[in-house]
Formats: sequence, structure tokens, C-alpha cells
Amino acid sequence: MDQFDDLIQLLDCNGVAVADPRYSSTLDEETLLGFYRDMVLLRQLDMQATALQRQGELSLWAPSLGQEAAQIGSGRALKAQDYAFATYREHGIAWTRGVDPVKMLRFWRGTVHQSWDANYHRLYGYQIIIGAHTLHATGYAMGAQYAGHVGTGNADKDEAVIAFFGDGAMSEGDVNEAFVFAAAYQAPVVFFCQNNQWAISEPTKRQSRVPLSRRADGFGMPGVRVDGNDVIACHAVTMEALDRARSGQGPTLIEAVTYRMGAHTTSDDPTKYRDGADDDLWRTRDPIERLRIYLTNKNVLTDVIAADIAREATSLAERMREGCRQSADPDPMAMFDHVYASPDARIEAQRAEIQEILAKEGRI
Amino acid sequence: MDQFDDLIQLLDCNGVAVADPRYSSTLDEETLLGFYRDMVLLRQLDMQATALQRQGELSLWAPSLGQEAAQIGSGRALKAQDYAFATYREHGIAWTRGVDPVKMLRFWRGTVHQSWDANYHRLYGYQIIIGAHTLHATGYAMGAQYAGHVGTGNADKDEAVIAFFGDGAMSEGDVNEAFVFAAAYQAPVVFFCQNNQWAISEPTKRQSRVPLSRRADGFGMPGVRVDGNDVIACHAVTMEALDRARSGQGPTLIEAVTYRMGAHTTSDDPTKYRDGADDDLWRTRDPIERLRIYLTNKNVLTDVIAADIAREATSLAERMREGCRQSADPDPMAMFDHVYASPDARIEAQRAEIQEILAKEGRI
Amino acid sequence: MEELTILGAINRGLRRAMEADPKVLLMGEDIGKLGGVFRATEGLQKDFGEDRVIDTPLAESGIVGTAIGLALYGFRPVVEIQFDGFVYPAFDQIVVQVARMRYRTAGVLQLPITIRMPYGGGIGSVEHHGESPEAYFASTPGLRVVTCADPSDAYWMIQQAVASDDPVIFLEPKRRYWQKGDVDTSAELSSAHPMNGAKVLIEGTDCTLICYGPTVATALQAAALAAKDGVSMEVINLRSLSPLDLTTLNNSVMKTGRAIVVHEASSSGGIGGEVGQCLMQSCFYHLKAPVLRVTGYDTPYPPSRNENKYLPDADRILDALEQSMSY
Amino acid sequence: MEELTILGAINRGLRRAMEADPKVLLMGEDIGKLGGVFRATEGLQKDFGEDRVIDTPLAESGIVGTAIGLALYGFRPVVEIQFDGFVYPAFDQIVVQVARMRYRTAGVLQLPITIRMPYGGGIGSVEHHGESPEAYFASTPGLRVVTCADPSDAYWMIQQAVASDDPVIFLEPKRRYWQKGDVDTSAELSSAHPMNGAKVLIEGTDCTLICYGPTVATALQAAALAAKDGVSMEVINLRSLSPLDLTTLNNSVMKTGRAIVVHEASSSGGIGGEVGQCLMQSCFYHLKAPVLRVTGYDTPYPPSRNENKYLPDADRILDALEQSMSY
Ligand SMILES: Cc1ncc(C[n+]2csc(CCOP(=O)(O)OP(=O)(O)O)c2C)c(N)n1
Ligand SMILES: Cc1ncc(C[n+]2csc(CCOP(=O)(O)OP(=O)(O)O)c2C)c(N)n1
Ligand SMILES: [Mg+2]
Ligand SMILES: [Mg+2]
Repeated sequence: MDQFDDLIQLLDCNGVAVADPRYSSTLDEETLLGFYRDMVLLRQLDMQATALQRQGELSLWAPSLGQEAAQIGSGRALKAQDYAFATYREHGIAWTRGVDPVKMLRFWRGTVHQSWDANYHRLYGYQIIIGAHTLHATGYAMGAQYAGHVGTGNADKDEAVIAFFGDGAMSEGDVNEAFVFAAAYQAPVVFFCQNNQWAISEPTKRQSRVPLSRRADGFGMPGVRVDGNDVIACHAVTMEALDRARSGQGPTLIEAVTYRMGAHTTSDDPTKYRDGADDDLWRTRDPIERLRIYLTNKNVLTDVIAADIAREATSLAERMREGCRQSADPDPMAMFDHVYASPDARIEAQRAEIQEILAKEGRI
Repeated sequence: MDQFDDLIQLLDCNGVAVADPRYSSTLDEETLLGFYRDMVLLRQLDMQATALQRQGELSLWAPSLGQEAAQIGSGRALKAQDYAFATYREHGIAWTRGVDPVKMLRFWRGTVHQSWDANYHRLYGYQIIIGAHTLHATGYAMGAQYAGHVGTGNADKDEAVIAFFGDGAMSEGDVNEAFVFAAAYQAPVVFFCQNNQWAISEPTKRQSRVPLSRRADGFGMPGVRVDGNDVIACHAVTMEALDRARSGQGPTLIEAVTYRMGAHTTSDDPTKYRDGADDDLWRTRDPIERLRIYLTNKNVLTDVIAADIAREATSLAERMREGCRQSADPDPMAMFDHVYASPDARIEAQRAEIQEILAKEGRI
Repeated sequence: MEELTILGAINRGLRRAMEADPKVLLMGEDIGKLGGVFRATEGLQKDFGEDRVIDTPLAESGIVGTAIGLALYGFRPVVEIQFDGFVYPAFDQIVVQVARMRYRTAGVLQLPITIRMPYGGGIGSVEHHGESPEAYFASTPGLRVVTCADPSDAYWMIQQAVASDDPVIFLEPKRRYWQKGDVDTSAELSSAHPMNGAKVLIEGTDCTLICYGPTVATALQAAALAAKDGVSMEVINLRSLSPLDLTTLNNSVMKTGRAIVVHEASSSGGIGGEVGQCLMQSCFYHLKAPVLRVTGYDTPYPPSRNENKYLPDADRILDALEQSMSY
Repeated sequence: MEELTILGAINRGLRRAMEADPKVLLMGEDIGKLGGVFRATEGLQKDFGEDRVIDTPLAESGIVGTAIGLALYGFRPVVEIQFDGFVYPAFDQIVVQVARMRYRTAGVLQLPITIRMPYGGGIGSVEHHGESPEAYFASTPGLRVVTCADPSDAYWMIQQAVASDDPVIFLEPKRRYWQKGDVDTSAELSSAHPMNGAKVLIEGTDCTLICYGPTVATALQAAALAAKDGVSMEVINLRSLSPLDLTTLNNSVMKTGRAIVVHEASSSGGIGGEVGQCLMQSCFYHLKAPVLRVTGYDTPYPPSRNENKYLPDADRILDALEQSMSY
């Protein structure tokens, strides 16, 4: 089957609003302009981080390039009380959860293991272990249930949880166990799979010969397949799934069909395993461009506003460069903190030992 | 939905042959009589082993009571060249693969870790780790593919693999990963899930709120839901799935809906978690009784033959009792064999040490 | 004072922990109506409900993984792994996620999760039901690994484990489950011997016998026999396998100059080697003999009809004692 | 003689193993077209086809579990785990199934599987990319655990691992992947130094320095510095972490009376303690000082900007040497 068959779509590749029998969107134009701004800034953020890695300021970076609609659309569907678990690629989710891009970089620079306060942003840090966090999200959602924060009818209190992962993750046992637990307990969790067509060098068909969204039914939850480059559709399906979750109707699996326009990470070389043809096809489906056309035609996105956003993007990039270069290296002695809730004799002895050696060698 | 809706059935609970639009059976009456004999002897085997455990001859036993049709029907569908992977409960499969019941007992007596020669019987030994062997089966099936023993059209050479497991196992990551691999490589493997309604004390609905067979579609393989107490139907669906596998058409998931009439194991006490109501319902679906009625009505199962089978059962039980009691304890020094392909210095030193101590204490 | 079995003490300890803190949840396979295959949670679902004593789907990684989420939400999950041999599917979640959450987040997030499991051999069962995986966990920074050897420790240590803000691997010596002993259930948790401290069970002068969990009873038996032969053994119950209470061990070995470590797990890579190495470093000039090990062999666990020859027993401990004294 | 990097030597060794035995298969994530994230399998799929160099779905337990089935069918799977930090989802299949198959079946079934993985720190990457999980495997009976430190060993040991009828955990020191050295690719496999034997790299008289994998280069550097100060260190590359080549170690320590073990993994429960305990037992009267350890700390692996302080270096080895000599 064609990978674009039967996708839920509300804005087509040419920036024309289309109707879908299953979903509709009531977003006003201000909100859509906001999405556009988010996506432009996210792309800027991503390109700047990639550049910083090339300049040796970061040890690694996983580009979100091309996945702006999937991330902004779903991220903006979350309410303040919701909680999200994401991977190393979901900078757009971190953005929608209010994480300062400068902070995001600290993980990639090797300064810290987790860039931001998970509880403050209600977003767990970048998860590297494929799929592991889908179980954390499910357990967190079970917690909301046991705490009585689901299905009370209070739209500002009821909580939902969302887990982001990729097409490759669909093969991990943990992700399938998360489906089992979520369905068994009808936990308020949304599984948002960004099918960006690749797991490093492996195409999605190496993981599955049928659309990933079809996996849902057999676990006893609805599966939704959405155009992952249509920010309006991604927002609509995520909103609906989160509402279902909050109201106690259980989990949903969303497959957002998108494309990893860049390399897997800055250490990857896609030319080794994919040719340009796909890139060209997907450039015609660019998530930002189609919304730009739509908003321009509607005269919502004027040249003045476009210039404002461009300026904002430039200064964001500047702030990232400075923030990154200025960020201090971690205190070596911090290596020994927080292994346990209280100090451990072995570890404290090791701390003292290395401190002495570093001092002696004048390395500290 | 009613758990019996839409089950593939060819012989109903009253022993009447029924038509099914999807499957039919062309088994002659001799073969069916053979199935009847198999099931009667399997039940005898199981009851005798349970008794031996009570008498302290075995440390444990997992009863197959009630699952005779699922095991004999599927087991008899295998060809000599096929390979099977089963669990601690599939004595009926071991029976159809020609394993001497006396040998089966050695594992449960604590004499050996594996009761029989897996390669000779083309049946891997009792697997205790839930689901682990579904991956072994899938890999073995991939091996048959790479070796060119699949889809050649030679019905006596083409190989298929079958993995047996339970309803609880459907929740394990390994089983779901096995589905992923089998579908990705279109491996010639049949996943035969005996849904006996219970995983120790947990009912199937704790694992899944939808029929287990529905899991298949989302992984890209057919799912079949069969009356697991109908030996004819179990045989038919397994035959068909194995043929598909051998001819290179890939994996199938079969859910055989049956019932664990006995305890989980001899250490279990089902009265703690289930009432007699289910037992009564399922007694009316007894797999042996319905075939007995059918064959009796057809005058295939005469009193004379029935008496022969009864005698055979009695002598089997006798042979098991004697064989079990006579089976020698393992040589303590065998504990140190076969850790590595060649002797290991550490281990040989440990062997020598304990040998000396046991000798000194006159314990050997 | 009440007489309880180790199993009964764990059940009572769990009950008390649940009464003390409404955030405490139990999760596992068959722990509800059945009360667990050993009945450690018997009666708890009836009294605390299905939302606090949760029967889970059959998936160990799923159990531990969702327990992590529950802990992040603010609950204190107590996970039961049905048998030692079934913990490995959850290994990734335990050593990569549970053990490191506090460190990874520089203290922002913590996971007060207790993972209980019956462990050790000697119950005459089939493969995977007699294992001693403690070294895997004890060598993982961020985990606390403890084990009990009598009803009083079982009762108090399980409560300390649940109350701990660090994740705790709580190992229950299954073949000693029915061992009886007095427990002062009226005492305060705060007055209990610290979970991470070893205990000198018998004072002695000639050799320190270090044991834990199921081998404590064996060690006491050996010490009694040695005493008959006029050899005075100091028996120490390690209790905490990580972190190790080296202070108590050092004080003893400084005095005796000899030590033997006893455990069911294989020798190579086991707790005994770590203890021995630590004692060599801390008591080098005091050691009259090398620290010796009496352990399971460097093989997988054997079929149960051989387990009585695989498991450390008094004969083997006395043999090691003889070796040690001969230096 | 050819000059190769460790990475190139592994690639060449795999190629030679595949040429020598048509039953040899490679499996893993991204090992095909991409040639692996480090390019260890570069060009092999092109030359041997997709049926012998198999890109797998993203599931480590699935990879090892299906490799078991393939081995049962008669193949010799070589599994690549992309990074040390991603091996844990496969832990159950490795320690419960792979390690025990021969023992479980009393020799009827064997699993000649090689599980390769880049390991160790120092490449400045994010969490999970700098781990040293060797102790988990070395303490598991039934597994052979080896690691290489130079191109020649890499070339020969990978072939020996693939040819071994026992399962082998093959650890590749990723930060040394690009280290160059001469390899006599024209020699016979049979003439190579045995996979399970340690190697004395430098003979010395004052102290034995035991290292393996990524710490070998560090140890050699420290030994050179010590030599300048007139201290003669004997440097031994362990190579096989299980089983341990105690004969070579004993011979050295009997001579030097001192030993220091160096590894990146945490100290507690690491290989160092096992080696130290064994040496204490075998060389008790010859030890002039306790065996000392220079290792990673008892913490999870730190953020990469601190790793150069976490990893053992010459300063720390020389400090330990000073301590050892001061006894
Ligand atoms: C358990 C585990 N195995 C392997 C890896 C190495 N790895 C990192 S990203 C990746 C591919 C993930 O693909 P996908 O799930 O589609 O997410 P994407 O990178 O495309 O966003 C792999 C194999 C890992 N991080 N964790
Ligand atoms: C990995 C693992 N976890 C837990 C167990 C303990 N256990 C043994 S049988 C069983 C229930 C299995 O139920 P099911 O898969 O339905 O098979 P059945 O026993 O009903 O045939 C459990 C939990 C195990 N053997 N392996
Ligand atoms: Mg992807
Ligand atoms: Mg069942």
C-alpha cells in the first residue's frame, strides 16, 4: 500500500485546508500562527545545534529537521497538567514544554546527564534507551489513575501522559509491554510514534510490513495514522487522544507519518544507506512550508510578521551560541554526588583520593 | 464478547461434526481413533505423573489436564522434519514427538535439566522461562530459510517450526519481539498459543481485553482463533498454518481457546482464586468426551477397542511408576560437566575439592 | 514478642509499611487473590484493595518499568519478582533506569522502589528456581542490595527497604521462609538495626565466618561444630551486600586474622571475592591466612537432586576452616 | 605484515571467519548497508549478501534470541550489540539461555554464538555510550568473556571467538578502535596466541600491572613513566576475563610480590576484586602488599566532560604503585 494512503490530513502539501471525515480542527488563526512560529524557531534551534556540534561545542546532536509538525502539533496539544516522556530527538516537545534551548544543549555538550528539571517542565529528559520510557509513561499514567486524577470531569485537573518514540522502537519488547499494561489498566497514556521512515540506516519496513498504527487494535486500543507533516492534523488527533485519556477512556496509539530530513545524528552519514530520491519527495511535503502558504494566503502571515519571526530566530541562534560557549564544565567532584540519597563511605573515599591526586598533579 | 463467539470448530461439544466456512478436515476415522487414543493416554500420563508427585517421587508437575485436544491436534499436524519448542505443560506435544513418558519425568524428578535429546525428537525440552523460546523458534525458522529448506515445493523436505506458549506469555516482550522478527523475515514459524484462561491465578483478561488472536494482524500475520478442545479443528488450523510456513508464506498466530482443568502445577491451589463454576462449564466441553461420542456413534470406537485403549493406559501408568522409582539419581560429579566445551581449570579444581570432602565424610 | 516465620514476618512487615504510608503499592504476578506463590502477600489485596495490591500482566520489564513511572508520580512501589530466575527480563529497567535515576538527574528525581524476590536454592525445584543473582545487583552503583536471615530482620528490613529513598533489591532466602523466630512487633521502626549494617551473630577469636541470607543457618551450624573442636568462630551476617559494612568486617578480621566467606552463588565474581579483596586491602598485616570462599561452584545451578552437594554445607565450611588454620 | 587499526582488524577478521565457514552469519542493528555505526562490518553485506549479514529489527532480546535459534539450526551467529549500554535488554537471553544451553542439555546442544560489542568510555558521548559491563558476563558460568587491546589480537581473537564452540562475549575497546598496529594476516589461525590466555607485554620485577582492553595503553604509559623513576613494572594484558588465566598471573606475582589491577568498570564487584582474591589465595606468602585496584569509581558513568577524571590514568596508576611500594 502507498505510505500516504488513508492518512488523516487537514492541511495538504500545497497548504490547502482539506476536510477529513474523522477529525476537524477549530484552531483560530492566531494559534496557527503560533504553530508556525514554533516550527520556524524549532528548525532554527535544530540547525544551530547541528552547527555547534560541527564546531566542536557539542559531542553529538540528533536533528529534529523535518519533524517539526509532528512535534509542535502534538506538543501544543498537551495541557499544563499533562506529563510527557520523549527521546533524544524531541527538541520540539521540550520547546513546547518551555525548556530553554540553551539548557537542552547541556546534555549534548556532555555537561550533565539530564538537561532540565523534569518535574518543573513535566517532561522527562531525553531518553536514549529505545522504548524504555514508554513503560515509565504507562506507570506514570497508572499513578494518575490511582491518585484519582483521571475521569473526574474536571478538564483542568484530569491528567494525561504522552510517550514519544520512533518507528524502530515499535520492535522493542518494552514498547509492546507498555501497550499491554496501558490496555490492561486502561491507563491515560497516549503513545505517539513518529514514523520518520528510518531507524538509523534501517527503513521502517525492516521493523514492520504493515502500518505501525495497526499494532494498536490487537492490544485493545485505538490506532490512528496521521500525516506527521500536517501540524493541524497532528494537533487534532493528539488533542482527541489526550481527551480520551483524561476522561478515563484509556490509551491510544498515534502513528505520525513523517520523515527524518537530516542525519540520524551528527555522527551519521545517510548517503551510506539512502539516496536523494526520498529526500526530494519529502521536501515537497515540508511541514513548515505548507503552513506558510496557508497562512500567507489567509493574510495572517504578513511580511512584517515573517520578518519578526526571522529576527526572533536569529537572536535565538545567537543566544544558543553564546549560552553554549559560556556554559561551564561540570565540577569533577560532582561525579560523586547523588549515587545514593545519603553519602556512601566507598564513594566518599574515592572522591577524597582523586581530589588529592588531581591537586598533587595540579589538575584541579 | 462471549469467549466462544466465532471460534473455528469442526466437532461440537456434543460430539457432532459441524461445518466451518473457513476450514474442513479430511481425516479418516482411523486417524481420529488415533487422536482419541493419544488423548486418553495423555490424560492417563498426566494423572499418573500428578500422583507420582503427590507420592514424593517428583518435585513438581504441570498438568496438561483439559488441554489434550489442543496439544494432540496440533502435535499430530507436525511432519517429521518440523521442529517444535514447547513449555513445561506440553506433555502432549512431547508425546506426539515420540518422547517416552518415563523420560519426561526425569526433569520433574530433578534428575536432569532436560529430559530428552532435543535433536533426536526435533523438540526442544520443557522451557520454563515464559516466552523465551518463541524467539528461539523464530530464529530456528530463519535458519531453515537461510538453509534453503523452505518453499522449495518438496513437501517432505520443506520445514516449519512451531512454538507453544500460553495466554500469559502473550504479555512478555520476547513473544512480541518474536512476532516482529517472524513477520519481518517471513519466517516459517507457527505461534500456537494455548489460551487456557489462566496464568497461574490471573485470568486472561488481566493480560488482554481483546481476543489474543487479534494481536497477529498488527504484526502483519494472520491470526486464527480455534476451539482448543476440538482436536479436529486444532489439527486442521495447525496443518494449514504449517503448510503456509513450509511453502514460504510466513508466520501465523493460532489462539486455541481451552481450559486448564487442573492446578497450575502440583504446588498450586486454584481454590484460592477461581470458583467451581468455570470448571463445570468447561467439563461440558471436555476434549476427550466429545470425540468419544463422535467415534462411538460412528461405531469406530467399539467396546473392544475402548477396552484395549484402557489396558494400554493402565500399563503406561505402571511403566511410569516403575520407571520413575527406578530412575537413578544423578552422579554428583556430573554437576561439573558441560559448562564449557573443554574442561575448565577452576571447575575441575572445585570438582576435585568436593570429591575429596564427600569421600572423607563418606557421603559418596 | 510474637513468633513468626520469615515469610509471615515479610507479610506483616509489608502490611505495616502499607498502613504507615498510603503511597506504598505492591505490584507483581499473582500477588493479589493468590497472595503470591509463596503467600508473602496473603490477605493484603483483600484488606488494601486492588489499587494497592496490583496483579500485573506477565512481563517483568513491564512491572519494573511501570513501577518507575508510579514512583515518579509519587508512589512507593514494592515489586515482587516471582522467582530469582525470572528477574532477568527486567534487568535493563533495573540497572539502567532504577539504579541511575537519582544520579542521572543530579538528585531531582528519585525512585523509592523495593524489588523483592525469593532467591537461593535448596527447595528441590526445577531450573530457574534456585538462583543467587545478588552479585549482578551488588556490582551496580545506585542500588542497595540486602537480604534477611531471620524473622526479626525480615520484618524490620522489609520496612526499612520500603521506607528507603533509594531503590532496594530485597532478597528473600526462600528455603528459610518457614524458619521461625521471635519478633518484637511492638517496637519502633526507628529503633531497628540499620538495614545497611552487618551483625555479629556469634563472637569468636580464631576465624571470622561471613555469611548472609540462606547460608547464615549453615554458618551457625558450622560454628557450633567448630566450637566442639575448640575452634572459636566469629559469625557475621552481612545483611547488606551493597553497600558493604566494611567497618564491622574489619573490626572482626583485625581481631581474628582469618576470614571465610560463605554464599550459594558461584565463586567467580561473587560477593566473596569483593569482600576478600576489601579485607586484604584493609587488614593486610593482620591476615594470618588468605580469605577463603565456600560457595556454589562455577557452574550453572544443577538439577535439584544434586543441589545438596552444590550448596555450601558445614562439612565444606569446616574443611575451609581447617585450611585457614593451617596457614 | 599489514598495518591495521583495531576496527579494521575486526572487519578483516570477520571477513576471514566468513570465508572460512559458510555457517557464519552476522546479525545486528545497522550492520548491513551502513556497516555498523563504527563500520566494523563495512563492506561485508555487499560481499556476502543479506542472508549472511543481517540487519535486524530494533530489539536486542530478539537479536540474541533468534541467534540462539539459528545456532540450534547449525549456524554460527556473530551478533553485534551497537553499544555496551544497549546489551541489557538481551541480558535474559544471554545469561539464562546462551550461557546455559550446553549445561542444561548435558552437552547435547551447544551455542557457538559470538556477541560483539564496543565498550568502555572516553569517546565523549552521551549516557549509555561509555559503559563497562564485563563483570556481569564474567561472573556468569558458561560464557567466555574476552577483550582485545591491539590490532593483532583483534584480528585473531575475533576469529577464535567465532570458531569457539562456546558462546563468547567479545568486548571491543571503542576508544582504541583507531589505534594502529602490524598484523601478520598471512599466518594460520591455529598459530595465534590462545584466546583464553593472558599475555605478558612487558617483563618487570617490582610490581605486576594487570590490565585489559582500553586500559592496556594506559598501563603501558604508566609503566614507561615508572621505569623512568627506576621502578620495574611487569605489564600483563588479561585478554580473557572469564575464564581467568591464573597461571600467568601467579607466575608474575610470585616474582614481583605486588599487583595492581586496572579497569574502567567500577571497583566494587569488578574484575579487579576477583583477580585480587585469587592472587591472595594463590600467592599469599609472596604478597608484599595487598593487590590494589585502579578503576572507575563506584558511581554510574559520569557526563562525558568528566570522563577523563573518571577513567584510570597514569597518574592514578603511579599513585597506586607508590602505595603498593610503600608496604
Ligand atoms: C535499546 C537500544 N538499542 C539500540 C540503541 C541505538 N540506537 C539509537 S537511536 C536508534 C534508532 C532508533 O530509531 P527510531 O526508533 O525510529 O527513532 P528515530 O531515531 O528515528 O527518531 C538506535 C538503534 C539504543 N539507543 N537503545
Ligand atoms: C519470565 C518468567 N516469569 C514468570 C514465570 C513464573 N510463571 C511460571 S508459569 C506462569 C504463568 C504462565 O501462564 P501462561 O503463559 O498462560 O501458561 P500456562 O501456565 O497457563 O500454560 C508464571 C507467571 C516464569 N516461569 N518465567
Ligand atoms: Mg525512526
Ligand atoms: Mg494460561
